[in-house]
Amino acid sequence: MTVLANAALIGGLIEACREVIAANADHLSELDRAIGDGDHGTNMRRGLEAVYADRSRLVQLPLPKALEETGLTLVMSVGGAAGPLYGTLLIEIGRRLVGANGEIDLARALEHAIDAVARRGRAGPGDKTLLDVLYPVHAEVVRRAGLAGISQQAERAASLTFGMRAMRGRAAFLGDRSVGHVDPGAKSCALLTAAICRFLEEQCPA
Amino acid sequence: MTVLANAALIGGLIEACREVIAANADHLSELDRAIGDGDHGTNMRRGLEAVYADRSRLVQLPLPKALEETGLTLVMSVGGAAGPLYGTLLIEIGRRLVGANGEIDLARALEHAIDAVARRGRAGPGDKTLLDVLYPVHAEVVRRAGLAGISQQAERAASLTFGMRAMRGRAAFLGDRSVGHVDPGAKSCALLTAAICRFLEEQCPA
Amino acid sequence: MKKFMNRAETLVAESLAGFVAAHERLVAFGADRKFIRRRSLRPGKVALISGGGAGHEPMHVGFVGKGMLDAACTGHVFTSPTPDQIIAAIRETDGGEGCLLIVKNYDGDVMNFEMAAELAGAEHRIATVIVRDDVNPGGSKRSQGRRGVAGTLVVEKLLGAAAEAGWRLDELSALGEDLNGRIRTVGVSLRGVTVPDTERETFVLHENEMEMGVGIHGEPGRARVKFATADEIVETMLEAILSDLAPDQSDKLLLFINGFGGTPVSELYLAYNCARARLARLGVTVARSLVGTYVTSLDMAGLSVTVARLEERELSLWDAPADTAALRW
Amino acid sequence: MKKFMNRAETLVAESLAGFVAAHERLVAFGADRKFIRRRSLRPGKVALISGGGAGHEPMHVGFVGKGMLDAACTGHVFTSPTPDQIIAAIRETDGGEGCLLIVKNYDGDVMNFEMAAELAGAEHRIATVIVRDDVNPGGSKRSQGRRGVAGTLVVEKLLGAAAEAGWRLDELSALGEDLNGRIRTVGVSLRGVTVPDTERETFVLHENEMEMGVGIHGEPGRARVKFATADEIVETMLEAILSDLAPDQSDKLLLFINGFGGTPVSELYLAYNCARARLARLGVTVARSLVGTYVTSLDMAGLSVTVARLEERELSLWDAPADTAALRW
Ligand SMILES: Nc1ncnc2c1ncn2[C@@H]1O[C@H](COP(=O)(O)OP(=O)(O)O)[C@@H](O)[C@H]1O
Ligand SMILES: Nc1ncnc2c1ncn2[C@@H]1O[C@H](COP(=O)(O)OP(=O)(O)O)[C@@H](O)[C@H]1O
Ligand SMILES: [Mg+2]
Ligand SMILES: [Mg+2]
Ligand SMILES: [Mg+2]
Ligand SMILES: [Mg+2]
Repeated sequence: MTVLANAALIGGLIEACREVIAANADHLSELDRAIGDGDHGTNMRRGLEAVYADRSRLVQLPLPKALEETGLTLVMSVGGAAGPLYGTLLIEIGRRLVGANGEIDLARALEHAIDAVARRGRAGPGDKTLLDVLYPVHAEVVRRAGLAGISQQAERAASLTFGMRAMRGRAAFLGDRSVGHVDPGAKSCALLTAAICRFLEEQCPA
Repeated sequence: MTVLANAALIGGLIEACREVIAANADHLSELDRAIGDGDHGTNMRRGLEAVYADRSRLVQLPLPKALEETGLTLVMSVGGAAGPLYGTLLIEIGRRLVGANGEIDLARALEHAIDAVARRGRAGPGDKTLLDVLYPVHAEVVRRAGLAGISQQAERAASLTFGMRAMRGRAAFLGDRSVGHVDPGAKSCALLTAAICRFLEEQCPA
Repeated sequence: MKKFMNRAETLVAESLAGFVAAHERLVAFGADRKFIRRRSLRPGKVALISGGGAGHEPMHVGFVGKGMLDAACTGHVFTSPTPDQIIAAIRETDGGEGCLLIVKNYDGDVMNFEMAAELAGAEHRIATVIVRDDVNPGGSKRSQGRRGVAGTLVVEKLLGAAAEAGWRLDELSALGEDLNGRIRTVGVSLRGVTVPDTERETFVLHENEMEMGVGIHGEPGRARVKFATADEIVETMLEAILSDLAPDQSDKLLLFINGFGGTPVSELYLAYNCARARLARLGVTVARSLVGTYVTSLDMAGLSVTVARLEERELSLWDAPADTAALRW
Repeated sequence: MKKFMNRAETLVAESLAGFVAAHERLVAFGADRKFIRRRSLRPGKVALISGGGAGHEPMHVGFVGKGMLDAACTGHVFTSPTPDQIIAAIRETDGGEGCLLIVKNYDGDVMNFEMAAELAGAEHRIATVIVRDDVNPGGSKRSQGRRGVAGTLVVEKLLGAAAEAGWRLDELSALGEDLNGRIRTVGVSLRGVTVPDTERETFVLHENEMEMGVGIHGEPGRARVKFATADEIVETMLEAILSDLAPDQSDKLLLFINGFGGTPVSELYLAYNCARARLARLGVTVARSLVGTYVTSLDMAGLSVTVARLEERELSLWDAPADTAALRW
C-alpha cells in the first residue's frame, strides 16, 4: 500500500466506490423496496457523487483526514439511516488512524469505528444490518486474511442476512416478513468492501 | 284502456316501469359511464323504487293526479338531470289531463308536457337527450299509431342518438367524443315507453 | 378500487354524520338530515345556500359557517340534491332577508335548484347565482356554457363575506354574476375515478396519458393528451385561462391550485410553484393564493388551476374572516 | 404512477419553493434553503424544530408558525434530513432559551438529529423528544420501539402551544416524554406508494387485500389482511389502540383520523363516524376531534386512527391558537 502515492490512493478509492455504487444503485433500491422504503441505492449514489464532486480537495489531504472528511460529506449528503452509519464509520476510522503513531493499525481503527457504528445504530450482530458485514470483515482483517478473502467473506456475510429477522431500521417493522431478503445496507457494504479490495489488489499485487 | 280499472292500470304501469328499469339499470349506468358519470341506471332505479314504495297511495288516485304525484316523487328521489326531467314530464301530463274535459287527449297533454321538459332542460331536438325519444313518440301518438309502432319508434329513436353530438347534460362536455354512444336518458325513455306499451297491449289486446 | 365504506347506499349519509360530529361547534344537521347548516344562524343577513352531488368534499359542507354558507345540500355521489332538500334548507335559514342559491352550472344542479326555487318562491325571496368558471379548452361554443368547478369556492368565499357584511340579496346576486366573468378554472386528471355505486372506473388512462379539461364528476375531459412535466402541464392550463381572462399588469390575481382528492399536497405546491413562476414571467401580480384539496372528484388524481381577477373590495372580502371546517382564517 | 413533477431530483425543492411562496405571510426559507422557518421568530421562547423525509406533507412544514414549530427540515423523499440542515435550523432559531428537537422514531431520523445535536451541542442547549406513537399490532417486543407517525401532529401542537406560553426546555421535554405514553396510532393502507426515484410501487395489493399496521414510508405493514367494511376496519384499529391506552370513562380523548394522501376527505369522515360510534358504545368520551390529511405517505390510499388521552392542561394547549399553513384556529 505504501507504494501508492497518497493522492492516487485516495482518488482511486473514491473512484472505485463511486463506480460500484453507481453500477448497483438500482439493485440496492430493489432490495430496499422488499423490506424498506426503496431508496438505499439512491441514497448511496447521492453520497458517493457528493464525495466524488469533492475529490480534488480530498486527495490533497492525508489519508486519515481524507477518511474523516469523506465521512462528514457522506453524513451531510446521504441522509436516511445509511448516512450517519457510513459517515460514523469513516469519521471514526480516520480519527483513530490520525491518533495512531507510526504504522497504521487498520484492525484496531476498524474495531473502534465499528463499535461507534453499533452505538449510533443501537444495533448489534444478527440484527440484519450493515454491521453483519462489518463484523466479519473486521475479523478477516484481524486474522490478516488476504484481500480476496476479505472480499469473499463480505459477500458471504451479506448473503447470510437473507435468513435473518431484521431488528433495526425500517425492515424491523416487518417482523418475520423481513426474513428471506438480503439486507440492502449489508449488500452495499459488501459491494464497497469488494470494490476496495479489488482496487487495492490491482494497485499492489501480492 | 277504459276496460281496465283505474287502480289496476296505475299499479300495472308502476310495476311495468319499475321492472324494466330494475332489469336494465346496469346497462343504463354503463351507457352513462361512456359519456356521463355512470349513474343513470342507479338514479332511475332509486326513483322507480320510491314510486313503487308509494304505490298503494298512488293507485287510489285518479289517473291524472296519480301521474302528477308520481312525477313529484321522481323529482324528489331521482336527483341529477333525469329527476326534474322525468318529473316535469309526468307532472305536466297529469296537470293537462286534469284540465281536459271529457275524453282524454293524450296527444295534446304529451305535447304540452314535452314542451315543459324542453324548457326545463333548455334543450331541443337533436341534442342527444331523452327528448330525442319523446318527440318521435309524440309524433306516433298524434298519427294514432298502434302500441307496437310507438314502441318500435321509441327504440329506433334511442338508437339514433348514437350518431348525435351531445349538446346538453354531462355528455355535452365531451364534444365530438360523445358521438358513437347511445344516450342513456334516451335509452331509459325508450325502455319505459316499450314497457308501458307492452303492458297496455297485454291488458287490452287490439 | 377499495373505499372506506360500509354500503354504497349509506356512504354519503355516514360520511355526513361523521362530518357533523367532528365539527359540532360549527355545524348541525337541518330537519330530517336533508342538509347541513350553521349551528347558529345570524338573523338579519341574506341566507347563502349551496349544494350539489356528493363526491366533492370538503365542498360544500366544509364551507358552511361564519363568513361563508348558511346551508349546504348534498345529493348522492355525483348526483344533484333533490328539490325537497333545497326547499327545507330555504325554510330553515331564511331569516327574512331572502336566500341566495349558489349553483354550479351542471344541468342536474341547475334544474333541481330551479324547481326548488319555483316551489318555494311563493313564500321566500330567492335569487340564484349559477357559477360558470371552467375554461372551454376547445374554444367551441356550446349551448349550456361553462361548468361550475373549483371557482365555486371563490364565489362562496366572496359572497359569504359580503352577506356577513350586510349586503342585500340583489347586491349579492349582482356580484355573483359579475364574478362569473372574472374567474376561470381548468382541470387535468391523471386517473379516472370509481363511482361507489358502479365500482368501475369512469375512464381508464394509460401510464403516459392524461385528460385535459376535466370537470369534477369523473367525466372524461375535452382531450386525452400525452402526460408531460409539471411545467408543461401548468403552462398549457394557464394559457387556456389567460387567453380568456386577459389580465393586465395592473390586475390583482388570486391563484388557486386545487387537488381533486387523490393528489398529494406536495404535488399541489409543486404545481403552484410552476404557475407562480410562469405568471411572474408574464409580469402579472399574484395578490392572493390558495393551495389545497377543496373541490374534489372522489379520489381522482389530478388538479385544477383557478385564476380570478379581483378588485380591491373583493380582496377585502377574500381576507375577511371565515370559520368553516375547510377554510378558516 | 404519474406525478406532477419535473424531475425526481428537484421535486422536493420545487414543492418547498411553492409552499413558501404560497404562505409567505407565515414562513420563509432559512439560510441556503436548508429548512423552512417562521417568517418572524419570537424571542424569549424555546425554539421547536422538527423535520423528516419529504413525502409526509403537509407535515412538518405545514406546522411551522405561531403556536407550533419554529422550523422544519425536509429531506429527500422518505429520507431523513441531514445534520447540516438541522444544525442550520438550530443556529437560526435558537434565541437563547434552547432548542427542542421533535423527532419521529425512525432510525434514520433519530441518528441524523442525534448527530446534529452532538455537532451543535457545544453552542446550544438542545433537548430531543422522540415521538413513538404507533401501536405494535403484533404485540411482540422489538428493540427499536414504536414508530413516530400521525401522533407527531398532536405532540407538535401541544408542545408548540406550551412553548408559546413560555414553558422552559426541560418542561417541554418532560411533557413530550409523558405524551409518548398517552398517544397511540394505527395505520391501514389500501394501496402501496410509488417513490418518485424508483417509479415502482413499494408493495402491490390485490383488490381484496389491505395492509394493517403500516407506517408512513410506504413500507408494508405488520400483516396483509382481507379488505373489510369501514366498521370492521376501524373496529380492528381501535381495538389495537385501546388495549394499549386503556382509557377509562373519566378520560378525555382526542380522536384524530388522518388521511395518507390518496384518501378522499369523505372517506375520512366516514371512518371518523365509525370510530365515534364505536367509542360511544364503549362509553368513553371524545373531547376533541381532528379529521384531515396531515401526515401522509405520498399518495398512499389509507388512513390512520390516533387516540390521545389528554389532561385538562393539554386540552387547553390543544385549543390554544395555531397559525400555520395546515392547522389554524
Ligand atoms: N439502526 C440501525 N443500525 C444499523 N444499521 C441500520 C440501522 N437502520 C438501518 N440500518 C442499515 O441501513 C440500511 C438502510 O439504509 P437506507 O435505505 O439508505 O436508509 P433508510 O432506511 O433511512 O431509507 C439498512 O439496510 C440497514 O443495513
Ligand atoms: N339539459 C338536459 N335536457 C334534456 N335532457 C337532459 C339534459 N341533461 C341531461 N339530460 C338527460 O339526462 C340523462 C342523464 O341522466 P342522469 O345520468 O340520471 O343525470 P346526471 O347527468 O345528473 O348524472 C342524459 O342521458 C340525457 O338524456
Ligand atoms: Mg431506505
Ligand atoms: Mg349520470
Ligand atoms: Mg349524476
Ligand atoms: Mg429512506
